Amino acid sequence: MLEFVDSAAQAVSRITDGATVLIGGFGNAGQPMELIDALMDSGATGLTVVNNNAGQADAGLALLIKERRVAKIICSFPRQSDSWHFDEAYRAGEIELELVPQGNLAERMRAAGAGIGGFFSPTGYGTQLAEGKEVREIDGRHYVLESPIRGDFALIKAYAADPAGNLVYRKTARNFGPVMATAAAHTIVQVDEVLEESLNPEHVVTPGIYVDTVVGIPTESGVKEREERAALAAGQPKPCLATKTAAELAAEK
Amino acid sequence: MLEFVDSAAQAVSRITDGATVLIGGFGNAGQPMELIDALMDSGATGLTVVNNNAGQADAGLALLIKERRVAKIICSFPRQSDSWHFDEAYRAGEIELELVPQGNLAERMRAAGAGIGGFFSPTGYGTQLAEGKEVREIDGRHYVLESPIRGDFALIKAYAADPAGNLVYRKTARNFGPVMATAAAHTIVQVDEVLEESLNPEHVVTPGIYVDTVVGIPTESGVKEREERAALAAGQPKPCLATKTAAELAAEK
Amino acid sequence: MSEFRSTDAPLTQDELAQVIAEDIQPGSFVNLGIGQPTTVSNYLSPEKKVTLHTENGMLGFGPQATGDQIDGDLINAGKIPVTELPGASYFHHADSFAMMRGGHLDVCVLGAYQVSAQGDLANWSTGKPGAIPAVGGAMDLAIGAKDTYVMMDLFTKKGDVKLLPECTFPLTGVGCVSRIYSDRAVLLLDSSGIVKVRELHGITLEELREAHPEVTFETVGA
Amino acid sequence: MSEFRSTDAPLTQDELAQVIAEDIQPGSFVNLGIGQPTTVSNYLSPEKKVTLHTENGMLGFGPQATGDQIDGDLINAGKIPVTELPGASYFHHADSFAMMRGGHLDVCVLGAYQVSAQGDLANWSTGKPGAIPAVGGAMDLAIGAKDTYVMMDLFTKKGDVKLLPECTFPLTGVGCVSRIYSDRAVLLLDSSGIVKVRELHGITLEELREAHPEVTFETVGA
Repeated sequence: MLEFVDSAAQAVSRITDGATVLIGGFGNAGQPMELIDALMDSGATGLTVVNNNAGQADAGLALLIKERRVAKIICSFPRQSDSWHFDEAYRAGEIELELVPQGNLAERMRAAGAGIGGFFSPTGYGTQLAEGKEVREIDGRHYVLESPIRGDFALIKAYAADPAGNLVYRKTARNFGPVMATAAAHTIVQVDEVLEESLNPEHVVTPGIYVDTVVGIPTESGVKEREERAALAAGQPKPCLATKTAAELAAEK
Repeated sequence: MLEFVDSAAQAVSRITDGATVLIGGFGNAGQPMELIDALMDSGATGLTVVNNNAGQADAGLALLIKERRVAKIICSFPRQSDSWHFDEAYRAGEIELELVPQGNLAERMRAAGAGIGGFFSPTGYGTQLAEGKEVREIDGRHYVLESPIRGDFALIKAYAADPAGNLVYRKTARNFGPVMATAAAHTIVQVDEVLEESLNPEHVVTPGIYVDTVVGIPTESGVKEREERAALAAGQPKPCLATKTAAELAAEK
Repeated sequence: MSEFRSTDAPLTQDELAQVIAEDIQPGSFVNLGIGQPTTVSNYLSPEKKVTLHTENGMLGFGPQATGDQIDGDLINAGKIPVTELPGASYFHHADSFAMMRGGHLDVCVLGAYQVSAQGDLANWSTGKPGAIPAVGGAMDLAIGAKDTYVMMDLFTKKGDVKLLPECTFPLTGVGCVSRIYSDRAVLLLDSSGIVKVRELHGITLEELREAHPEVTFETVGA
Repeated sequence: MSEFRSTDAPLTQDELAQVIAEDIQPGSFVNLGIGQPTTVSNYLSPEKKVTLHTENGMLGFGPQATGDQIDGDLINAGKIPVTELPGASYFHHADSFAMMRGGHLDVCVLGAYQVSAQGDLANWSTGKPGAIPAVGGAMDLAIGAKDTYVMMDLFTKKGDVKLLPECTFPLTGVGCVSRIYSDRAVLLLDSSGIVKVRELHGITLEELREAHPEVTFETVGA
């Protein structure tokens, strides 16, 4: 049943050793940093983590990996210029890696949330990442059978939650959040705004049925959102709106 | 490339004999009645139609069936109290019926739009509707392999389109529209409002990439929407908002 | 699970709806099938915060719309105009059935022609030759929720049993029904095929067994 | 398809971006890969109404954000802050990759380590032992769009060919590349394995053939 809690620590307190945890975000956008930090503090270990990356620099998921709390990671792009903690754990054979093309990663979680037992994807056919998987030609195209990825928990960041747990996101910070919310047995969400009023039902991105635990944590997203609203209220364009295309800018140079 | 046209007749003019046409709507909500009427007038025949039902009374899809313009229908619920034209055509062996559970119908179109070659669905396992289909046990649950349903055209009703062809819908009239838009080679949309301003990018339900032809046709939806906006502007609740639950109403009686 | 209980008279339809409503846990997400199951909502107290799902793409609908509330764009799966409750959300058909198929609904209440002792459900077709088939969302509903409850009369109007060792009508779903709520008995089913009797109303255990000689019954707690 | 043409000097990176931009049809939906392909957007005139897709969930993004435009919640697939253009839309990762996989994008422009004459692409791994693998959206992008264009130098810095009868690096996708846009040649590929030469820049057909003895070339229109 939906609960609103006061701290990130409370929000992640149910996560136990050995759990599979889906963690949202693409780059910093949509990363539930405060929930990841709380998971770090919670001491849970032997985790399987699903995330697009494998942590960056000395923060969040990278620290969980540094402390060898992640037994396995399922991701599409572990190697980055600042993924040194993952690199070290991987080279030492102290973390298992399942490398999944980004679209298959998203679709496999979507399948888990949607009760699909498996699906034929064209992505990866004929590549190393399809080795050992069932393949099939359907109507002249080649496909690989992919299986659902389920989470015991999802840790995601949305922008706002209403009293029914309905969520909206902000710009490209939406990314994996809505899919992970459907694929986890228990979805934990950090939001910038906990609303007292209901969201417009037409605008809800993640219905409350997929949400279990909500914690309000102010972040830079809220600062940007308030700037945007202030601009719009003053009759000005959104700060993030381009006034020119790349071609127009290039032509000016 | 996206086009805005002035009449339903122009909107459906590309549809040729033998085409597969996905038609939106559940009950009257979201039925593109004016587009269906125009398809009737266009004379196109030998059609395969995908719709939740098989027409009702003496209007829209029912008339297409009455005139034997539909060679095959793929739907979940053809038999209704007023589906007499379908009933007659079916009993005369003059229309082919592929009966598909409603969720599989939606998911098969979603698969077509999403480039999925097939998927294992638990729905229908062990029933007549799965006869002859591949079945598989995955993690202790039984599934049936289902294939994509693609359309040459989709005829759908949305509420509004912006200049980029982005669509929003209205309440439960959303139903099959967003899925059909992704599953058809050419998507034709009737909307109550053709907007001059862009929609809020966070609220777009069907991105313009899925939309080919838009025609503005005022319907009762627009009347209801304006009533709702007027009420909200006057500080009143939406007309459709319940003030009491069923239990509270029952208790009063 | 409560103790076995029995009363002398069969439950009325309203009493049956009330029994089901009482068994639905606070905070649940529930789909009530077309027809009799809809009446369960009359007994779901607002304090329970039960959210109703309709498969045509909505969570959080309210009672049937009347007067100015009626809006052709706001209907339930039975195509009846309904209202919106605070906290509602709209989504498309694929998302709506993904929600069901993915096991996110807690309870689905459906009518039935027949149910087998192992929980097979037959509720979409009587298999009559020449009948025009129509399934709608029945098969998706049957297998989607965490719990599928059947709400029905224990016997047909002709007095035939509807609980059978095997369904004779075409199946809607295999092993999907976990409870039968009927006018004369509340029965719990599982894959063992042994039917647990939780409540009897106007029928004795002996009479129940006599009417269903091929089905094995045990009272709850026995 | 235009006539064969040749010039004396290799194309600069900007000239190459311009050639690709000119080939993109008005109203197209396009995904430009990270790095060099991004520069194609500098030559897509607004009149063409080309919409850019980024796989992290957006259609209609504008140029890189600067100053007050920068918003950490608005980034492209290269994790660079970008801007929003009128008509933009946001969607989640599964919807975004469904859009690609379902063939809704007209063109995807990608870099490559190697391309085979049949259009196989290798751009995610050099297969070096001990290297940490990372694929991101490369495999989804390769097979998703109606047309996949590769933008690359025709030869490596060491002078090795990158167009081969078969790729020696691990594949990203099979038979997915329809055109190679390189500094020295614009080449059209199909499943026949015969490479059609549309443009040569600072290289003759004889020199091209000599450098790729195992590949069969024909000029466009020949």
